[in-house]
Amino acid sequence: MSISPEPTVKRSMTPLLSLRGAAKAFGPVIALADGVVEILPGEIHALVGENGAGKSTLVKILAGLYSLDAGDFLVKGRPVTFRTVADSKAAGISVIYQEPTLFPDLTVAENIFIGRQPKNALGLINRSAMRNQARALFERLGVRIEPDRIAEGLSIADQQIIEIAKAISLDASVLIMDEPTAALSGVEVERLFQVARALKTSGAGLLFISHRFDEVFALCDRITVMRDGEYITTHQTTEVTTDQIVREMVGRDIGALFPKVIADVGKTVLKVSDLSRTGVFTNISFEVKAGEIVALAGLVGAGRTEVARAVFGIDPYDHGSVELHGARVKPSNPQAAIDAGMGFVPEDRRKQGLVMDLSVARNAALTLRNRLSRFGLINGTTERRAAEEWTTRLQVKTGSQEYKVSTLSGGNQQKVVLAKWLATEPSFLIVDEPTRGIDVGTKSEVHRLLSDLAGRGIAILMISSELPEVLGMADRVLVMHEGRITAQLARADATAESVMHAATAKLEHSL
Amino acid sequence: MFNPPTELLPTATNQSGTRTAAVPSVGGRTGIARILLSRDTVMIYALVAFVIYAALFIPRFASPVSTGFLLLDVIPALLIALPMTLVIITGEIDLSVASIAGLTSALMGVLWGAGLDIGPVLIISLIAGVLAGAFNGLLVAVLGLPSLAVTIGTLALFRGLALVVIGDNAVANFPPALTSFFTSKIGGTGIPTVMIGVILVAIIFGVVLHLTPFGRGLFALGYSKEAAIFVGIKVVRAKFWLYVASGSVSALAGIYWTLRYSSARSDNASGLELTVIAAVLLGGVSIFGGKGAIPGAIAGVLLIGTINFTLRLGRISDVVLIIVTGTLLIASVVAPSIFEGVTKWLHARRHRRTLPQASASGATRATASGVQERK
Amino acid sequence: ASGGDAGTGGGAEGDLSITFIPKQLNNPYTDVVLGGGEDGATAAGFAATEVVGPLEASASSQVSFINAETQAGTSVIVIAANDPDAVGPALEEARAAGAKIVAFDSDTNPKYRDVFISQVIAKDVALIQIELLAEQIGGSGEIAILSATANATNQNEWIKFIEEELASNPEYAEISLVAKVYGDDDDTKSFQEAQGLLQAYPSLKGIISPTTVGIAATARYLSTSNYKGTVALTGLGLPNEMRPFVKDGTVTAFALWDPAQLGYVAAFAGKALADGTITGTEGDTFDAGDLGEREVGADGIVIVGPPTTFNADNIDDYDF
Amino acid sequence: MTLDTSPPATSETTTRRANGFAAVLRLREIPVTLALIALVTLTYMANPLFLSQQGVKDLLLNATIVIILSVGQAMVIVTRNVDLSIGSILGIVAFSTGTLFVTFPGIPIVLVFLAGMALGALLGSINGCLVTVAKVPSLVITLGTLYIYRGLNNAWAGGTQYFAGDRPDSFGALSVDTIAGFPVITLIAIVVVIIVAIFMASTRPGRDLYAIGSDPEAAKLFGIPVTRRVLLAFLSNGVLAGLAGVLYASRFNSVGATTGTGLEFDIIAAAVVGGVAIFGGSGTVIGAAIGALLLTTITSALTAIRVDKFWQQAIVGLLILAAIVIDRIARIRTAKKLRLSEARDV
Ligand SMILES: Nc1ncnc2c1ncn2[C@@H]1O[C@H](COP(=O)(O)OP(=O)(O)OP(=O)(O)O)[C@@H](O)[C@H]1O
Ligand SMILES: Nc1ncnc2c1ncn2[C@@H]1O[C@H](COP(=O)(O)OP(=O)(O)OP(=O)(O)O)[C@@H](O)[C@H]1O
Ligand SMILES: [Mg+2]
Ligand SMILES: [Mg+2]
Repeated sequence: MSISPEPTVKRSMTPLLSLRGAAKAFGPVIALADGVVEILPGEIHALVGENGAGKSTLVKILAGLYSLDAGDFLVKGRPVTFRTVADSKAAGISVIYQEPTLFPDLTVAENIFIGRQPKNALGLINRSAMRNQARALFERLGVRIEPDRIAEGLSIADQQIIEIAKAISLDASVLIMDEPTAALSGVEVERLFQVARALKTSGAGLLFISHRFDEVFALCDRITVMRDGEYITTHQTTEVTTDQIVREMVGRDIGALFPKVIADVGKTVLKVSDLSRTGVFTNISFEVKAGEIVALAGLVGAGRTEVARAVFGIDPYDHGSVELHGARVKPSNPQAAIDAGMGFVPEDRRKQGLVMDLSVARNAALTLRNRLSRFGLINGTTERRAAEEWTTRLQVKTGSQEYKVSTLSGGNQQKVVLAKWLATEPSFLIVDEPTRGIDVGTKSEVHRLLSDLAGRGIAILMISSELPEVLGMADRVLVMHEGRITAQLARADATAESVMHAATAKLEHSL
Repeated sequence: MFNPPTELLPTATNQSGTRTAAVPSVGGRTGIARILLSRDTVMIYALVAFVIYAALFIPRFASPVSTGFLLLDVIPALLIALPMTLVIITGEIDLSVASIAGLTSALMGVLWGAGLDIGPVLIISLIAGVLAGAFNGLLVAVLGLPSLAVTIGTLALFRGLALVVIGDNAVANFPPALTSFFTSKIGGTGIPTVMIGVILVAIIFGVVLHLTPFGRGLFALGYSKEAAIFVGIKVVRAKFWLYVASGSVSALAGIYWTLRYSSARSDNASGLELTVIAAVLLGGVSIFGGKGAIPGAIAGVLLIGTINFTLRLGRISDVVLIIVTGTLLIASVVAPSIFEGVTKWLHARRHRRTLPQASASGATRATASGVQERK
Repeated sequence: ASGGDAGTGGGAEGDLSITFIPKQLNNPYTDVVLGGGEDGATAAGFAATEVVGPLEASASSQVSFINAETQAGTSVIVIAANDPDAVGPALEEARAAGAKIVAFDSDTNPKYRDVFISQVIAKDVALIQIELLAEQIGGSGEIAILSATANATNQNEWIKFIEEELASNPEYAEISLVAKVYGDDDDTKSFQEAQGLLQAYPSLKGIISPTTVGIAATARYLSTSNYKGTVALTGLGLPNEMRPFVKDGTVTAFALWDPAQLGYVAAFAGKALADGTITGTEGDTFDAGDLGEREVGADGIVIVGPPTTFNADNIDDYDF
Repeated sequence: MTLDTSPPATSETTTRRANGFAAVLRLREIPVTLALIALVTLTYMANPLFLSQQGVKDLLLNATIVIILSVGQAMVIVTRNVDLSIGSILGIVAFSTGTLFVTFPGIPIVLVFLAGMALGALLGSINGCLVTVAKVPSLVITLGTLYIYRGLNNAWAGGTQYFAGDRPDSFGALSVDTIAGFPVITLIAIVVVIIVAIFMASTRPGRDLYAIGSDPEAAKLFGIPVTRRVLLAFLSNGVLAGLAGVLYASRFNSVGATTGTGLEFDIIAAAVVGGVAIFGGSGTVIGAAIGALLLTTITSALTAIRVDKFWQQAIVGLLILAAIVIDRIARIRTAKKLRLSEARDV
């Protein structure tokens, strides 16, 4: 399906897609009460809103995954009702979901073309044609990924790129991207933007969802704001400021982001010496002191998470040592790390941070299960009480402690993860991408919380791909590149430029 | 009264509690209602209802003799169901249990036939079960191989070893004092004496699963292995010991089998694995892991056992039994999902009507029950 | 082997009930036996006749059926034991509750039953099979046995007699028994065991299969393979099942008793026990309806009749 | 699409090098094939009769029915499901085949085949419907139908058995006559394997099955008609089990209430040995067929070299475990190579 190549006067055109008064409820939870969005040919339209505002739900309605409870849905001026994803595809809508949807056992090429593989004369799949088309796509995106490789083990960034390749190969007139940049680094984001702009020029309409305002403003023509499942307003990007958007999103003024408070730095809490794991990271040494927030920066794939996992004992390491308060921490043993006073808020809260099917209380008390037991037995009431203390303190929004965490929005889920670690009263806390996919309101809450924790003397190692966050929150910045620490910068020396330099290792010898 | 954790089901509470109207569970119910309506509690109701029905309408059922025969028949399945529940809750499965029982039985026969004292015979046989379980544990937990495939392999292997050990012989001359102990009853109650041991094992497994940090970990593990690792649950170790427990209890079942029937043969207990798994699943344990309870699993075993026994009393062919077992099993998993579908649909319809006034996303509109909401 | 005191149990007059527990339900041979048993039970005057049993012939599977009969107060239990000992404790309980126990087809340990109704004299069965085979292979060469389950009481007894006869009878000096395999009375398994035998023992001249499932499966394999006509086969089979193989020359002759008579006599023996006419001691005699009078022999064994040899000439005269 | 900007120049940071190790992952059937060749060669050296004309024919005949069943099972396993009820389906179809011949003497054999496959399709799609519509795990559902179908078969057949003599000779001849050394029913199986293999490897619905098994959630998001495809897999498996049932009736002496009991784990084992991942997404039907051939051959081989029959089952168990372990080792090694090559690459 191809779009008329000559974009005419936009305003007079029928929207490619228009949704009004969209509503969707999941049992008692109303995810979307009054969703409105309109995408014109040749525009990039941003959709912003807090966590749980209903953005992903709206996307899934456009994708045909959810059916509308109420509302009008027009595609190119004609009312439609999508029953399946196939209906939406047939209407020219292509979606990149918030969670990557690759098939790990299939090859990269097949992942792109599944369900519409090129056929040969016999009606059978033509593998070489498929491979070539995949190569061509990657070429257009400026990346080199082997089409015959299976998708298992691809980095999140590569996965995201394949999602993008998949979406643009559909020749769709509408491309919807739900937080496509959350896992991408600067260079990759820039490349994605080039593709997006090219598509726009060719007359397609794009819907772009992101919590990063710099991206929204850099890329999009119009911005639609949502709050609490309802449409608030739509702006021309040129006629609005970030502050205004943020106010509309949260419905109130929020304090400054990165409310960094410089705390008194105490004794060394964590000391990592010469840690190596073949093929993953090499000679990692650093310290984190009480009251200090040390950021671990770098491009995606630099090996930051891997280092953190090894420190915490999830993965083994080949040599080196990890000491907490001067005592060696047993390798490959998370329980020992927890007992020694470590906590770890992982980057993937759905898979690693939470047991999605368990209740809020059970999740929050999971780290405490040994401590709460008396004579080896656990009492459910004590468990709930302990859980409640921290979920209340962090103001987790939930109807009941007994609700499954899967019913909470992303930001609230992250708070539950934080609650369960804070409950252990750690002296050292690793936070890996603590605000990934979290809206501004919650984000500043999380930042304040981290600052507050550091103020109480907790040593914090923060991994983040967001430069402003790194610069705003860290007392010290460690930069990694290809499994090595390439720079160690004091707060005063850490600038966007110095960090990016070290991250891309343009400075060959920065240590 | 204390407020028990959700998975824990003090039977007394369930039976005395009044049954409230069925309520859809999107957010989740709280407190007593949750326990009274959970999947495994329903199983207990079903069991009680069926026993009452049988006692009233099946001639000869209501007697201590029934209790005795029935329990003697279900003990092997009952025993094995206990570790099986834990194994399935962690998202794994053990198909080799019956083969381990068979291997134990064969070993007992050979050792006893070779003239060993009964004490050492029992100990060595039990150790064999422990080792067999450890072997499964090594493959599944330590090497991380898929348990369904592995235990299909060990199902063949252990049964094969039983054949290797005892061949086509059958050993029957176990000490009469011992064999008659295994069929003896406690006074006039009709309850087999060995039930004391079985109940003890059941209590151990129940407490471990529902009241200890280890048990908490098993549920988390069943839902999400990675999340479990992050909170310090020793996944490998936990699974390994579960398989050891499974092997040991299967060995106990094998010993029981041998002495109850006073016959040690290589084919003892064959096919029992499917019966146990069917009963455990019927008892509300989710095959995907993360969900289930010991009381439910026990109710599942007893329900199938009781139906079986009543059918035999009525001289109704086993054909009916297998059809009933299959149907129950399917109904027990299909019914909730149909029920859920219907309630979801009702909800959706209601919301469509009330939507214009709706706001506040993520907020829950009805606190506990859709039934109240209807007013 | 004492049948207990002549205490006649309960309910000797009037409402006598009898229950047959075969090794396994839904087996054609068993059906013929049970058919005879039901006829016999009616003729002998039982008020109620039942057939219950497991769908799979495993050692312990019969126990719960015996238990249920005990509880039902059945007067006579007729059982073909899958395992001579596994059913013991359950049978003792049944006896304690007043039931009479008749074993048929496959014996239990003698202490657990009152009488055993045997097809034929075990030795006769063994001898006729080896005799038939010796004749077919010309008195010399390698032979093998394909039996039912490895624990089957009756088969094992026959095999024992066959082995003794081969060792002691100079006529069979040139015949050597090279293998015993077990098809577990399972068609597929027996079929594959037959295949395996011929491959593992290329110079095999003949096979004895003392079980109806085994002989039929072996015959089917032979008739469809190159070995047809070169490897002899005999044993115990059902005429209806073996008819095509006798007609096509795969099998020259095989033997069996009339299975229906087995059930028939068992029913009458049960009646006599329940009435207190006999106690199961040696020398007791009882009336067996159309089959006349039978006598209890040593160890409480009652013999039904001599085996019949079936061949192309007479096979069409039988229908079972 | 009319995308007219030229792509940005390739940058060092995102260059991903091609790697050839991926191919190894897709050749999971290599170890089984080697094992099979080794087994046959060794046994042949010990007992030449093993590969005599009759010996080969026996081997093929033994494997035929298991091959068809494992191919069907592989289709289901690939979708991250399992069907435990195939033994019961085979039993019912085999018995109904006997019934057809007795009730309608002179019925065309083709019609019997079609009827058997149709019955299998019906039973298979009942499994499929329960699994997909009610959205419940297939292990539970098919454990249930394993019992139900077996019960129905028992209720229907009772003590009745149909013997070779009840069926026309030409039907029995299918498993006796050979064409170029291959028994006719084996040829049927080979054709089936080829058709299913092409379907699975080279058609869109076939590839969809892999996608579904690889990540069911993603398949749904992507718009693959998951319900229809899974249903198709169960239905095809039913058809194949039905075909196997008809062939069973042709090959074996008697069919009755217990025909096909206890087959399920052997069949799953054959597929697993053949490299079909038990949690779906990968493996081929050719692999499953070779796995079936290997498992049936090993029994014959052990008999042919006169290994004590009591050891046979234990050896089969070990073989299954070996297959799983080898598969895992191959996977780990490939993953390690991937990791190292990427680490150098990033
Ligand atoms: N399947 C579901 N069942 C129940 N509630 C749901 C479901 N999906 C979404 N919700 C709820 O609906 C609301 C809107 O969720 P949605 O995912 O659309 O938010 P979002 O704007 O995409 O947030 P984020 O920025 O965190 O991705 C949330 O409160 C969420 O908890
Ligand atoms: N052994 C491996 N095999 C395949 N992929 C790997 C391997 N190790 C790491 N990766 C991939 O590389 C990516 C980056 O690794 P890592 O998580 O250490 O980087 P990071 O610097 O923490 O980046 P981020 O956390 O921003 O994703 C991971 O997401 C993972 O998908
Ligand atoms: Mg979202
Ligand atoms: Mg990371």
